[in-house]
Amino acid sequence: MKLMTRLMGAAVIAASALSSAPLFAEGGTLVIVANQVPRHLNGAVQSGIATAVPSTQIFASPLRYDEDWTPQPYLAESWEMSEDGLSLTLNLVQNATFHDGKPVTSEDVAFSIMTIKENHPFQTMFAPVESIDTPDAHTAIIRLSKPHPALLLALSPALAPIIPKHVFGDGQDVKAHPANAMPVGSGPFIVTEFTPGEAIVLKKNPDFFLEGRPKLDEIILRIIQDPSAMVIAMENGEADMYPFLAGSQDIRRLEKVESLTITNEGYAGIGPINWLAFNTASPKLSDMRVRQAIAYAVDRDFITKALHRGVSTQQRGPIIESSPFFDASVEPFNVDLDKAKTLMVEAGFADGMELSVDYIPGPAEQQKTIAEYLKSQLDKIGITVTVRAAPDFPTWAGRVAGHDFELTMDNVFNWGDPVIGVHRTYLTDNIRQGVIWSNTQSYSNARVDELLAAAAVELDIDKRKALYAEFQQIVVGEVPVYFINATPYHTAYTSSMVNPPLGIWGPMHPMDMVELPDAN
Amino acid sequence: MTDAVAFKPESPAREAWRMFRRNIPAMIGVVVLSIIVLATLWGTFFFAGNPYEIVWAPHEAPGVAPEFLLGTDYLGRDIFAGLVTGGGPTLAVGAAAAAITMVIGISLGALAGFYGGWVDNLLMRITEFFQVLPTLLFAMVLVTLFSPTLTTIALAIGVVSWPQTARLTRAEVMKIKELEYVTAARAIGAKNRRIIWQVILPNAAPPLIVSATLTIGVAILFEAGLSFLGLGDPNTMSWGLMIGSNRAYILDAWWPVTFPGLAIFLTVFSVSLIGDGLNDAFNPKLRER
Amino acid sequence: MSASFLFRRLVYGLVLMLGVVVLNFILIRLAPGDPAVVIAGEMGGGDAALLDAIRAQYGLDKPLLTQLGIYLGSILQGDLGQSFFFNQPVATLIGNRIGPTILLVLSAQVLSILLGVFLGVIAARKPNGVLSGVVSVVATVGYAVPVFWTGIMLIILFASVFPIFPVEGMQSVRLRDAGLWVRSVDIAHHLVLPAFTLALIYLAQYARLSRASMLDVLGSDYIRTARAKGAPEHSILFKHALRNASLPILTVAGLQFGNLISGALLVETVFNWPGMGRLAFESILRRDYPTVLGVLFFASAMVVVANLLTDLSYRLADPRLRGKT
Amino acid sequence: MSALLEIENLRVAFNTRHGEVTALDSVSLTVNAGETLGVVGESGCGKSITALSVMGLIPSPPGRIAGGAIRLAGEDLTRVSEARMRALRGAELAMIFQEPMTSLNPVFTVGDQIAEAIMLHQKVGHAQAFRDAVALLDRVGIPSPDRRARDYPHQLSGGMRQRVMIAMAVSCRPRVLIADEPTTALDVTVQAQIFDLLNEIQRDFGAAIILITHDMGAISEMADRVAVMYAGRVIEEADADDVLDHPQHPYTRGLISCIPALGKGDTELREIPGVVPPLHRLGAGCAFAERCAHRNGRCDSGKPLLVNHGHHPAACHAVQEGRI
Repeated sequence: MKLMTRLMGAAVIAASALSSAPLFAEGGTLVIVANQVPRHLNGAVQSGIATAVPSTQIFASPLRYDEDWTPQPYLAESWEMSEDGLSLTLNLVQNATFHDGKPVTSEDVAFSIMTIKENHPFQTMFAPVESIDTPDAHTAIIRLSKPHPALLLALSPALAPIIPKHVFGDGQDVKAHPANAMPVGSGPFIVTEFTPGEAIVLKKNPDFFLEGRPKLDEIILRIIQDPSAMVIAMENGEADMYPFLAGSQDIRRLEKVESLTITNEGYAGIGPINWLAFNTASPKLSDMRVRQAIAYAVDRDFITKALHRGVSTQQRGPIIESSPFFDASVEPFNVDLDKAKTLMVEAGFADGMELSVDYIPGPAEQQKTIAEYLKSQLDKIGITVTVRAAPDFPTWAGRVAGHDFELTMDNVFNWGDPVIGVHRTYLTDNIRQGVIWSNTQSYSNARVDELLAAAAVELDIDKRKALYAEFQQIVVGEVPVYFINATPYHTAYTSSMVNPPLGIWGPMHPMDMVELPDAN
Repeated sequence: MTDAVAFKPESPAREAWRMFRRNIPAMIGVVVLSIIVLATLWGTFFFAGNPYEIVWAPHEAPGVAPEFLLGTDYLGRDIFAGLVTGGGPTLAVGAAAAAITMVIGISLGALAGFYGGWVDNLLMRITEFFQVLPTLLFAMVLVTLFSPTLTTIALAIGVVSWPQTARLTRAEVMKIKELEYVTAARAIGAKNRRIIWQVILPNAAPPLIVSATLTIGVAILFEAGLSFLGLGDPNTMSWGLMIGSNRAYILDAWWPVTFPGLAIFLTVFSVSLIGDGLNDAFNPKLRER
Repeated sequence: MSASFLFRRLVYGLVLMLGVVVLNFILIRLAPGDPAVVIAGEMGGGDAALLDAIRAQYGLDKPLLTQLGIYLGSILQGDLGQSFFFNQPVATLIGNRIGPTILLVLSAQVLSILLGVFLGVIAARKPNGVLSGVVSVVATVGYAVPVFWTGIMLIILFASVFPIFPVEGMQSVRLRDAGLWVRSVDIAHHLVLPAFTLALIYLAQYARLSRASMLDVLGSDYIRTARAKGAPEHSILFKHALRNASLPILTVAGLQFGNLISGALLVETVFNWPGMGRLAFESILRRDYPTVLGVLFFASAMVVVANLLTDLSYRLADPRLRGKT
Repeated sequence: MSALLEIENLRVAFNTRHGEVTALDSVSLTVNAGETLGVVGESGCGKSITALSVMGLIPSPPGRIAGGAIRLAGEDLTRVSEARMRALRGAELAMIFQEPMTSLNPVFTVGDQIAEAIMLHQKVGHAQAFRDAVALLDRVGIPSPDRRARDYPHQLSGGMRQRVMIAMAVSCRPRVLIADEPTTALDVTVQAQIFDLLNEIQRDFGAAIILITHDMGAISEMADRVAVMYAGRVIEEADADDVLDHPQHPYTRGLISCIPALGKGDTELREIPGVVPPLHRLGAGCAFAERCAHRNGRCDSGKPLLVNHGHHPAACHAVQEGRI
């Protein structure tokens, strides 16, 4: 027992010694906690927020965006779109170098964009790009086969990292290139350590081409998979920033911490929508009225206010409500159980039916919780719901991509321009068995196909809006998907932080202006 | 008790039962387990509430409303309803997994111990193989392979836990087969199968019964661990599942995790008290210590 | 305990480990869920051409037996393959994680044996005393508590009520550039709760076992001899008796090692400990077969080595076994 | 001068599930330096309990010394502290046990076990103690003692182990050496060698030996005086020759009649019908009465005292009444 006492004593002493231990970096170390595991750090061949956050620190891109969807110079100090909308000239900065000292040239830009076109899962981003001319080392001209209004947004840091040709152009498959783990870029930070599934350490790039930046000495990205542990790390001051925070309990809890600021700004670009998808090929669900009945039965208000404790906002259509393209006049499907029952009777299911619902395994609140709620709620209109669990993401993805489902919860991102993240869900020619986040609903409407094709090449913003408005009316009304809410991504950060990353791409944006004054 | 009674021969089972009855911890175990089983039976067959139903606001603390004695979970579902209806599957998986463990373990152990030679060699190699296999990881592979249902979970647990039973059975059988009554059975020309099942195994029963009891406890813990990792059957309420799905909220609400954990603990605790009691009862010599 | 004995045991162990890998290789490939879909999903979607490219890249388009053959061939050359998910050598991934797991498992093992045996020995001194009863109860309790639940309860307790021990991770990020000493203390500080949680179950078992074993030994003739020599009580307990009583404890310690690794998986998950168990768990969910198989290989290697060490220490502890094979 | 070891009216009681039973009742024995006292009787008679009482090794609980005194050179061992007792054990009082197979610790070398005994009582280092141990092994007649000292008990034969036990017991030149059935587990030729060794040791060290045995043959060979015990009491005591030549108590007679030819010592007392009664069933009368051919009413009503009514003291009504 004496030994135990002594051990405890020693531990307490050690604990107090640690809490008063001096901190090291002078310009400050920014500790970010994240719960998604990046496969590697090359955003040119890998989409997703897990890779984008470190990738945008390591790589620079032609353009960058702040809060208001207006492009800003980055590697391109200026740019010019031709009148016909078929070529974009990028004038690159003179002094940009990669972390290995080699200059960033138009060759690298051309190589990167062609690599992305070939390898990135978002095929629509650069699909119209035919070629890239490099008249001199600091000029790149992107030639298009048809007008492409999404192009400027596609040149964002999160989507178009400029990767060094002298590293990745060695003939190996870039998707599996060994350099993807610790890549060389031209961004504000250099990756010095990558422990898969654990941590990424980024050190200040002293030769960054933007004068006086970055302000921070170091960014450490810690991967913690347990949300409670992430919250504790924020509460203890062991971390300075927690982006992509979506759990309502965690948001409410961190709001109570004096030294932290919680905001939902910074996620307009991603446009994450949480929805219930219908397999319209299923005989039970092919009748639009059944889908509408379900839409009338589900109480979006209850989900956002009670289940999500008011942290999430309602989402009525396929385009995120914070986007300029959103049409607010779509049918909201306010809860109406009588109407729902009537629709069921009209569709020939007066005796009710049995359905299964899948959900993405992982944090429950946006997915499993709603699936469980559906089991409870749809019972009221005679639908017996079985919640079909998948033990893991692959099982779920396999079922949904294989069209082996009836209802499923899903979470899909807009990725800035509808061409990149919205079209894929509704185009008839994107019904592709085996591909997740394609048109897995098997939804087909000729008018929708037409509208989307036109919107993809329409350079006039108002005309484009009108095309998308009609699209939204149709899709919401026919309910291949019942839109529930915008995933309530929040960022929690130390209040003393200067210039927290709250632009349209949030933390998937270079943090070269972020400062931690009292820091550390 | 007088000596006259003491000298009267008593059947071993009777003697064991007498010892067991006087073992206070074991009787506590019996009482607690009976209460749990009764509550579970009541919950499974007579309880009117639906554990999936959202009955109230999420995360209401225990005792705030008298009708929701143990509070509500993250969806606003009644924890008490979850406990009484989740007990059935938990106990069923535990018992089924223990049964599978015992069937595989006893069969292989008895064969190895009785026949010896190459049979023994082969079976013991297989046993060693399964002992080297990291149990929980392997069970996880099996459960993800066959998708998580109560049946697959019970099977997976059974498949990874039998080696110890096999070793125990083998040791007992090897001991007993040298005894005179086995030789006698052989002498009258009994068949091997008959000797194993009707002569040897009944005599090896006491340690096997103890081992079976303890296996139930281990299996319940195992199921809880799998459910906690998210590999439980989500359409079947179980205690492990309750802990696993409420784990993300422990900082805000302790009760949705604490009560199912206590239920698991009390069940395994009482089962192992009973196991210990049986062990003592079957080995009166140990009791003297 | 000749070299040939060791060699034979090691070869046999290797055969067992390969068996584990083959069995799991086959099982895991039968599982639904295509790793190519996962990788494509992780990449953000992608079309059928991308899926085919991924399958070709990882050799998933070949027949199962061919894949197995290729895999076994490379294992025998010491190559555990590339992780589908991270696209890095599995050996590197495991190399990052095996240290923390060994640290956790060994600390828990040492803690549970030391504390458990100590309690067991004390309890054995007075088999009918209060302490003995307490040890028995604690032993049963420790055995019956689900390990992850203990962990969660400790997190609730130490996250808010007594914030003296960190409840997640292995080290403080802000101390990662500090000196060796500070970092060691930091790691030890983080180790307290996970190691204790994991040790608790086994502590109980060792206490129980050593109590029984000590009672057995304390009644033996040679203990009486030692007393007749005038040996003091502590020498009787810890020298004469424990050395003999440790034989069954060693056996169990060896057998428990495999279970300890399973327990470590749960504890690593609860405390966000950056170990191999969590890597395995996450890799199963990601269908990252090479990593899962690599971890299974290493985990069974740890069991094989632990069994071998048990055997050797058994021989060391019991002179009667020396010279036998 | 009083005797070296003097046991006076010793009463030892045990708690059992039948209540407290008296294992030793009014036992008085003395032994002088250089003398060998034989204590005989069947198993369960209290011989070993007597020995353990002297060593202070009565397992407690359940046992306790309920009365009387054990004086070693005047110091009452029933009243000394445990620390003092420990200092005496091994140094002044030593004991050789019945089972050489199990009485040595299997996990230490025999040299170490002897050396430990030396180090416990003498201020010497391990190296010196080990050298002493080797010398002792040589002294007790173990060939190549250097090598044997590094052996473990399981590598030695039974006889050698008993020699090791003797070496260990005499390592600190004890004044009193208790040998509890030292030869029972050994075969006949070895028995004789062990007895010879004990005699030699006694000559060399001048120790008082208490030899506990059920074997009258051993008594005739070794003992100067004999105490016969039955059911926790001394029932006859005298010089060895007296007892052997003129046994008084019927029990002693029975024992002696069991000696066949000298040396075939494994003979049990099959000529005495019945068994020693369990201690909790002792009545008011003579404990031997049930098995005695000379039993009468008095034997059932009162315990006979150990008094001299003929040749030497014996506790028997029949002897005292002159019926035999």
